[in-house]
Amino acid sequence: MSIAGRRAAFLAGAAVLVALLTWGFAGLLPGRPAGPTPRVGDLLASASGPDRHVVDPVALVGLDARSLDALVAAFTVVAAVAGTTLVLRARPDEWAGHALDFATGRRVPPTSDAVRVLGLGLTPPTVLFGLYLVTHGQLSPGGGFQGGVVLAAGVLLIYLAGEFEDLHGLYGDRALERGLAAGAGGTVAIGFLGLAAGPAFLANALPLGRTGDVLSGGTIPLLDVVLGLGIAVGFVALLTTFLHQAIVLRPLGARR
Amino acid sequence: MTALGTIVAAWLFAIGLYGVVTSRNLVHLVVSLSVSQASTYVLLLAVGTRAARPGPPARAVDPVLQALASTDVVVAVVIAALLLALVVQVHKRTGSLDPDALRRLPE
Amino acid sequence: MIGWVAPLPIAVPWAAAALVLLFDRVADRRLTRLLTGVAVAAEVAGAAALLHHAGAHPAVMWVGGWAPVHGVALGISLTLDRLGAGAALGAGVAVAAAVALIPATLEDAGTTVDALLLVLLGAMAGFCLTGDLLTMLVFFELTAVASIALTAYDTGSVAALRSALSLGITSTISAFLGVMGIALIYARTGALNLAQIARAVAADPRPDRVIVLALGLLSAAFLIRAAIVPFHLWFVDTISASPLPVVIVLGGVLGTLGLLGVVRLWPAVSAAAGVPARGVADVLVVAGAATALVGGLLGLGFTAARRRLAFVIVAQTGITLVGAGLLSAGGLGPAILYSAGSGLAVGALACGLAVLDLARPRAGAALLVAGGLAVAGLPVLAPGLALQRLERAARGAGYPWVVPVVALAAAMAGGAVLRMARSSPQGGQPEATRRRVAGAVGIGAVLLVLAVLAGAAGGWTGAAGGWTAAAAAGAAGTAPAAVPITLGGTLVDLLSVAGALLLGSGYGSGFTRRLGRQAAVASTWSAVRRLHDGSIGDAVAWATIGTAAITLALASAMR
Amino acid sequence: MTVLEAVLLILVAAGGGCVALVRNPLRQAMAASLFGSLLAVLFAVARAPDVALSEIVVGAVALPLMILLALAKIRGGQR
Repeated sequence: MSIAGRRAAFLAGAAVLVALLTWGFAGLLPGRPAGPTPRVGDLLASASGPDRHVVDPVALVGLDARSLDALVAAFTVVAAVAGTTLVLRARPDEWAGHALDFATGRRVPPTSDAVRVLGLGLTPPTVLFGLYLVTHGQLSPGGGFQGGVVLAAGVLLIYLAGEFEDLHGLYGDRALERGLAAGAGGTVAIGFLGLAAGPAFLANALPLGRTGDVLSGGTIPLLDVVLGLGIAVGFVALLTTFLHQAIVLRPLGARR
Repeated sequence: MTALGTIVAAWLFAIGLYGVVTSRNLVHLVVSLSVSQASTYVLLLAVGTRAARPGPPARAVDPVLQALASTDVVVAVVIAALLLALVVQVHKRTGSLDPDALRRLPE
Repeated sequence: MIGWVAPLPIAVPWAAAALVLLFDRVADRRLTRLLTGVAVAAEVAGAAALLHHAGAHPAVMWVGGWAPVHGVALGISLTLDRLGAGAALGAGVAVAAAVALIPATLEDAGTTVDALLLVLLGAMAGFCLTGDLLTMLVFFELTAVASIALTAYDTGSVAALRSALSLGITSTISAFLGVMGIALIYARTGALNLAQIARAVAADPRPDRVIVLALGLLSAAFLIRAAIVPFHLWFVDTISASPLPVVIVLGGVLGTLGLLGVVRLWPAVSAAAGVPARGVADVLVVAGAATALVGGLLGLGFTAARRRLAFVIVAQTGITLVGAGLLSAGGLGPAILYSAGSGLAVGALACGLAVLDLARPRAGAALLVAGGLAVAGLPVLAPGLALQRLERAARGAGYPWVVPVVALAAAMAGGAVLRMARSSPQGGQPEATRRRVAGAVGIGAVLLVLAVLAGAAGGWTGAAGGWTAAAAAGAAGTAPAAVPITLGGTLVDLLSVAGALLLGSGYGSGFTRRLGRQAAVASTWSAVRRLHDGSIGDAVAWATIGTAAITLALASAMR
Repeated sequence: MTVLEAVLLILVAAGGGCVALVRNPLRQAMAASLFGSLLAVLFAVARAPDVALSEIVVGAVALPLMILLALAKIRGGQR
């Protein structure tokens, strides 16, 4: 279709769709008496939280009652990260050069000491915050998913401090992908633990502990840690893949 | 929250899709998609907020919807990264970012 | 015991995927291949066991042991009925064929491809087995994410990259629509379990626009992935550019799973929400018939083999939707049988194309001809035996007009495949590829034999009972009934095979050439070609239009 | 609904419009970062702290960063 024709066709369809959305959303407004059943979320928050020694109802829903959804999310991250590395794998017509400044095309000069100190100085508090989020998922907002991203941000600060080449040497090409796979595989292992020791796959078969403790909530903190490490490694893998693309890989025949 | 929230959700969904359909740059196209994505979060919030729920008033947004949205936020950005990786590869192959430059008449 | 087996089709492929990625460098490539094969075989065996076990009433298993409290489902259920278990089995067979075809087509494929196929398989199994609407949706989204990179495997091809982007963007939009629909349903019913949603909706029989809008959005979400017209633009591009093993999965089962989502959803809630069943059936049957015709017609119209294959799959999905959309016991049985048979035929066709790529024109053409006869409805293989039964079901449900439409679509799709076989390129016969050729031919032959066996066992679809969303309550739904084969059905079948043979032998091409010289026809055809040029914006625009159309049709059918 | 929530919702609506309509990807990355922060504040105010936490980390930092890195690669290739 021509660009103008496509825009017109889309606008016609979107106008009808928005009208229908408004029409349907209007049914959500108060006026119709609510149904007899209370919502699952409210039931879980009011009745089951104390049973499982969990303070944050979101963790109870996300990592216990609906923990299968969290597994799906973890494997979605695996599929996306594995896909990204597959799509961005170096082709025969590319070569890995030295880190180049993409604005000027010159080899990156060493980062100034001020930036280094700032970046490296911010790393420990960021990592600590990430660890706090990962380990306190059942007690306060946060958990493996959020904490994992914060942990990845902490590692990234090291890169921003200009240590890209230094850190890249520490692990092999696909080590990060393997770390992510270990995290996601760990969630499946916890699932099998529930099958072996408890009533069903993903059952919360560990001792529940005392409400408010870091080790309370049975498998919830375990899932948080496994997911947190997996997500952190996965995000670092994503960002370094992009960094590798941006800074190191050059098409063959490009000017040095 | 409910009334305004649903209107904002419908708006965000439509304007994000408009950005996708009329985009002349693949990076822009992928980012526009995240605007439509935000509409689903706003709708979940509007649905899960206190006033929209039956029964006694609760303290926070429905935990089921919070769990769904907070996980989805993290998953969505990984998918965006995968799409951006495809965009980077497209640019390597063609030197262009125009979605319409990728079209090819079939036989 | 069954509680032990139920999660395995999901968990085993995922555990294997994690192991394959973990031991990527340490282990020998043959070892990871073996691991992949074992995991796929385990999924197939598990799904077969579930299929065998599922009786007239579905078994329900609660993940994590979260059994319902006072009849309210707090957790996620695996609802094991024959429909879901059968679909999970089909997914396993397709992935097995894909894994087996990799050595013949993608010589240098690394472990990442295996891992992505395993993640995809676990996600498909989860989608088939769960009785929870939200979990269905997240599994479905994962099937899309896992297939994006597989589609773009050949990163040197711009078409592959473009079609992967198109797949990624349309499927993401489909997920948005699904989340919006779930938010609305949850706002109204407070539930995410399908059976509980159905009960909550049935308890309040007043017409409800919130539920109707939610149904429209969710159906669009599923039909986008099933590539029903006008949602098919991304699909045609993707099938044209993906590696052939990926085509087997994407074209053979993944689209059909979108229809499974619709089947699970609609009967559960639509009637109570104020849309009469007849109104729903009208929308589905018309959409299916239009899709079947468009697929058949454009399959004949385009000349590139891959694009023809894509349109043939579109036509098949349309025919399946006609059967499922009848919303009758008699329609669902043939639809299940047809989707199983057509998926196997797609696999055989992909193998045929792989053999052609290996420069064995005669063997490749033979596979294509056999697959083409299956597509056309030869009453020996499953698709034909299903079409025979569909004739009676359609007339019984009050849609006699759809019988000739389906027969015509099957004839055109079969003809398109036969033309693929006729125009197959002539090439040399390099000796080095003998094993790869044998592999591809063997897989194709096995799939065709399976199609015959599935057809012979066609009676089982009649007993595929208890397929509704009967999770928490175990409420009985409409079970697909056994439909006897009639003389009329056989006649329709033979007519469509004859039509396919005529079209495939080039009959009517002179007529179409004369027609093509007319200005009006020529300009329409060039507009159709431009519509299928792989534009991402076009795919999104038409997805928007289709979503609006389906929701509007439902809203206007509302009482 | 509080006035604050209403104001934030309107800001989010305007911010989303900006992200979709700004055609320059570099400026769009900044707009996306702002949009993510606004959403996070909205979630926090509306008492969805878990979502707010995800959104601030992802929407305001991770996504804009990935856009910038992708653009960096693309710019590098253009020269």
